[in-house]
Amino acid sequence: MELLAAGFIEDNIVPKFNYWIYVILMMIGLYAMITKNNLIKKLIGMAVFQTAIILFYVSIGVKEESGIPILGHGQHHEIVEEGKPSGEVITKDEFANPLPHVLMLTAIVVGVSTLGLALAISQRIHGSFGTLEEDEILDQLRPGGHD
Amino acid sequence: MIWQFDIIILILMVVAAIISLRVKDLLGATMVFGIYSFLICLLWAEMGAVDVAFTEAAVGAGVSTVIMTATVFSTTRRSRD
Amino acid sequence: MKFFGFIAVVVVGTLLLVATGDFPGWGNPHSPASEGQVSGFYIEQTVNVTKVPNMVTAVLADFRGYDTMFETVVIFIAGIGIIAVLRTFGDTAGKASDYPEPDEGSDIIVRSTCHLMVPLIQLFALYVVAHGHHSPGGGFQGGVMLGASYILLALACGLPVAKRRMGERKAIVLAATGIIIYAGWGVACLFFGGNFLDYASLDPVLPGDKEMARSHSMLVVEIGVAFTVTAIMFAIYSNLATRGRLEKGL
Amino acid sequence: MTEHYPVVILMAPLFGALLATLLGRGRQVACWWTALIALGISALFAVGNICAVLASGEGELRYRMGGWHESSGYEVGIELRVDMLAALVVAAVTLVGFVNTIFAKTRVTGEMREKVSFYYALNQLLIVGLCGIVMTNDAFNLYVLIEITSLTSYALIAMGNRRAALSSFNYIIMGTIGASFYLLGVGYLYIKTGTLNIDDIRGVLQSGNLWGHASITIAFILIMLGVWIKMALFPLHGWLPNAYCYAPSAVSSFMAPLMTKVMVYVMLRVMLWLFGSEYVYSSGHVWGELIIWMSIIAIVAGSFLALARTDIKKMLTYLIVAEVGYMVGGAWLVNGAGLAGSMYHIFSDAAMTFCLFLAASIVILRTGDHRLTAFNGLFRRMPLTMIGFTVGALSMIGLPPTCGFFSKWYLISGGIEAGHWAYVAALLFSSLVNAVIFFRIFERAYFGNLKGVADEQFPDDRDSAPPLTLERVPCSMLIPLFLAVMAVLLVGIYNNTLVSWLKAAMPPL
Repeated sequence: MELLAAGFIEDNIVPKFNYWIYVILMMIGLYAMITKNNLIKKLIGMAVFQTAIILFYVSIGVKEESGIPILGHGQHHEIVEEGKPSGEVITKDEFANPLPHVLMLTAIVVGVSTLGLALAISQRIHGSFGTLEEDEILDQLRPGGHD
Repeated sequence: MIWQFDIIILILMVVAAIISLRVKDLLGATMVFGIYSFLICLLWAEMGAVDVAFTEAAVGAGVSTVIMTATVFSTTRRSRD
Repeated sequence: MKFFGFIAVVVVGTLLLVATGDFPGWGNPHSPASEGQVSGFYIEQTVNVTKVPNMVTAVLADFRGYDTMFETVVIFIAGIGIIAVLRTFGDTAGKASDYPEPDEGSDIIVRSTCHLMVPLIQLFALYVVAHGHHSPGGGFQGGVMLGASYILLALACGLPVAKRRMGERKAIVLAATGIIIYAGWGVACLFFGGNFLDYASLDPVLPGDKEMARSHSMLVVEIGVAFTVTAIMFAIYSNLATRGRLEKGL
Repeated sequence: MTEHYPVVILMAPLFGALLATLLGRGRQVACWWTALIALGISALFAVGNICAVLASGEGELRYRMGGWHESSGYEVGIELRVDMLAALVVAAVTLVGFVNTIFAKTRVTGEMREKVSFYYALNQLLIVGLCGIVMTNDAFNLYVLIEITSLTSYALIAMGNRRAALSSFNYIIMGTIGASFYLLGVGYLYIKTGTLNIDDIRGVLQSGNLWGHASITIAFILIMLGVWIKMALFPLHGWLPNAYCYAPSAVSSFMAPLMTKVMVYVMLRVMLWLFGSEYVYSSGHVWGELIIWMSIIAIVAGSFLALARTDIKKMLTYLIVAEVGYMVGGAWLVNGAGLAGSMYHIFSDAAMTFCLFLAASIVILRTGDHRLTAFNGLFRRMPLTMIGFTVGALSMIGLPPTCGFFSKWYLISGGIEAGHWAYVAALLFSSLVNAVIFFRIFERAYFGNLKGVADEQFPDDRDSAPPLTLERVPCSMLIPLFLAVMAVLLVGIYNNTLVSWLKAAMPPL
């Protein structure tokens, strides 16, 4: 049994701990979004939820023993001036995968836009209900709140 | 990529996320959320995603925290959970 | 609700953890995503076909430029959405010049330090926008920093001071101009016989060959992105900090 | 020139929106003209696009953004793909947008006041997002465009009263969960296949025989969950009724017909093109039967909830929830008739929901009452509007020659072919409930002042809704209603042509 557990940890958790942490963070965010009563807390949960997904994507792009996806000045000029076929100079194991980074730049932007809009709406809610607690708002609507 | 750093930052991130969701004062929660964003930014720089780290530093830790603070100031700091 | 949330979290979490067992190990250079043709093409060919050493910038502004255009539109939507939701055009909103230089709130040290810092921040932001081809950064990051410099000014010296440099009308015009630059550059490619956002077709009017045309065009669209982001970041802050009245700020 | 039509369809409303923002407040009429012209151009080119697809040999158009060609078999850039289904949905979106802009002219001045230019800008950006969703062939680009439509709809809904703001906040929470699940599912596909192009992903799944992998199954479940939240399938529908009911009427009359339908289109696209019908419909999965039962529950529950409402708009929104059940069920019947019925119902439901929402908005505006009591004696007072409402209602019930009859016909024949009698029974039951709902209204409208459930007093919670009532209904509202009635009838009469086009676009089952 102990051996089995150790084997499980070695096979599944050690090489993939990033993926495990992203699931944990995502579930923290999801739980907060569903159960928190305060609107701002819900939004913090939403931000945690979104960054967990970004963490997942960035983890896809990581390669062991590779650098950031920007060519140094030397590499750049070598190729351009001598016109060598690129395969000899750059191999794809040297650099991290740039595509997930690009996707996540977009996702971060979408995240901050959603957050800004949600904050504006929660300010409006506070302006007309005088509170940010969901149950207090629903209490105020109760007399006419047929659903 | 240095996996020791990676683990430390990831654990700190989980801790920061939980704290920012449990603090009763909304201003405090916002500040801890700023810390969370900085930790993420550090993590991405460490994972080789420099552009993403740069964006996160500017957006997540900078603008997001500022606009959240602005909202907390112009509404209320009170929170029951 | 707590119980329901807990159940949902447990179910989804279990699903995700099961899926994790199926992934290639973290950082494995031979996983399909890293080994794949698409990522290989970006890493090996980017500098040959666009002459931009920062692959992220090249993929962002050229290969997936269509995505980035909509990313800019998302920012724009957030900005005008916040104005549409929150802004109150009442009689309380006066002109920016009606306000005296506010001296309450922050003291002289903070204010003069900020006045000193703002130009330096803006200079660095412009460097980030312009140097995105060779180093981390680009239109979006630079734009956020430019916007942040105005936010800093508003925080330290009060919103009216910042508003004199970036009024509401100006911000909206600047934001729209940014997208017009981006999308207009894409439409211009149509007139030179290429597809939408096919920068290579612009090489008759740009210096250098087809590859340099791509590189130059990327700079143009990054500037467009920076315009929009700068204006919208400040607009978001100024509306959220004053509940849409744009009076005094925090 | 023909190959650039998709770009023109997208760019006209985008520039229209920017121009409307630049015109600013105070120039409402100019903003309206901008929106009308931009959407008119877009609609014109969308119709041209249908002809272009028909003329092309393969039945589909592909457009490579940035002119990037594939490298060793994989797309490196973003590709648009317009087949017959996509071309028709785009045409529906732009035409509804165009007609709704005519309708909005009188309405928004009262509802939005100084923010009219923002309304027109956001509305046009919403149309850009919807058209982009329909045409794109890139899984991540689809996410960005889904977020564009979501953000615009959050803002548009929140422009209503305080209850609208609260519903919009709930919509943000639910919508973000949905979109994030979709994004996560795409990430799972990317980690296993290394590409983002929808056709390439399907190719890699096929050639690498990755279908048995747990992560692919879970990616499918996540994407489906995300899309279902966005389209308000029954247990996940919580955000929809309040959001559409309290939104400004010019907003809800555009979003109610289109948002859920476009998401149904996304579901079909994910099922048939991203994963492929062999995988989705393979008998090894338990989900086929399960999802049909979910759709049956959605149909029955949506109908019951609609029956219990006394608020006109809220009743209509629950009918939308029931209609979503129709389409989801039809898509999972695993036969041509069911799938064609599901696709055809996208158009017929868009037409009849549009018709009903326009008529209901006019009635609410004219009488100042948002409950069913508003209909008392309306056949005499507003005959034209009531004719429009009647046509929409008959289509909901499913009487020929309206489009509602034909879509039910295809769905029921699909259900019979699949031998799924419970689904057939649910469709018939829903027709029955719709008949009860609408004949109750007709009775009220014909015989006048009836005392009924709806006459009970309950406090009005539309705090800031403008008490604006019109003396007479202007032409700018009746013409759109007339066009919507024409759409209901035309989609019904030309059902054969439409279904044959749709069947041509369908991948082999």
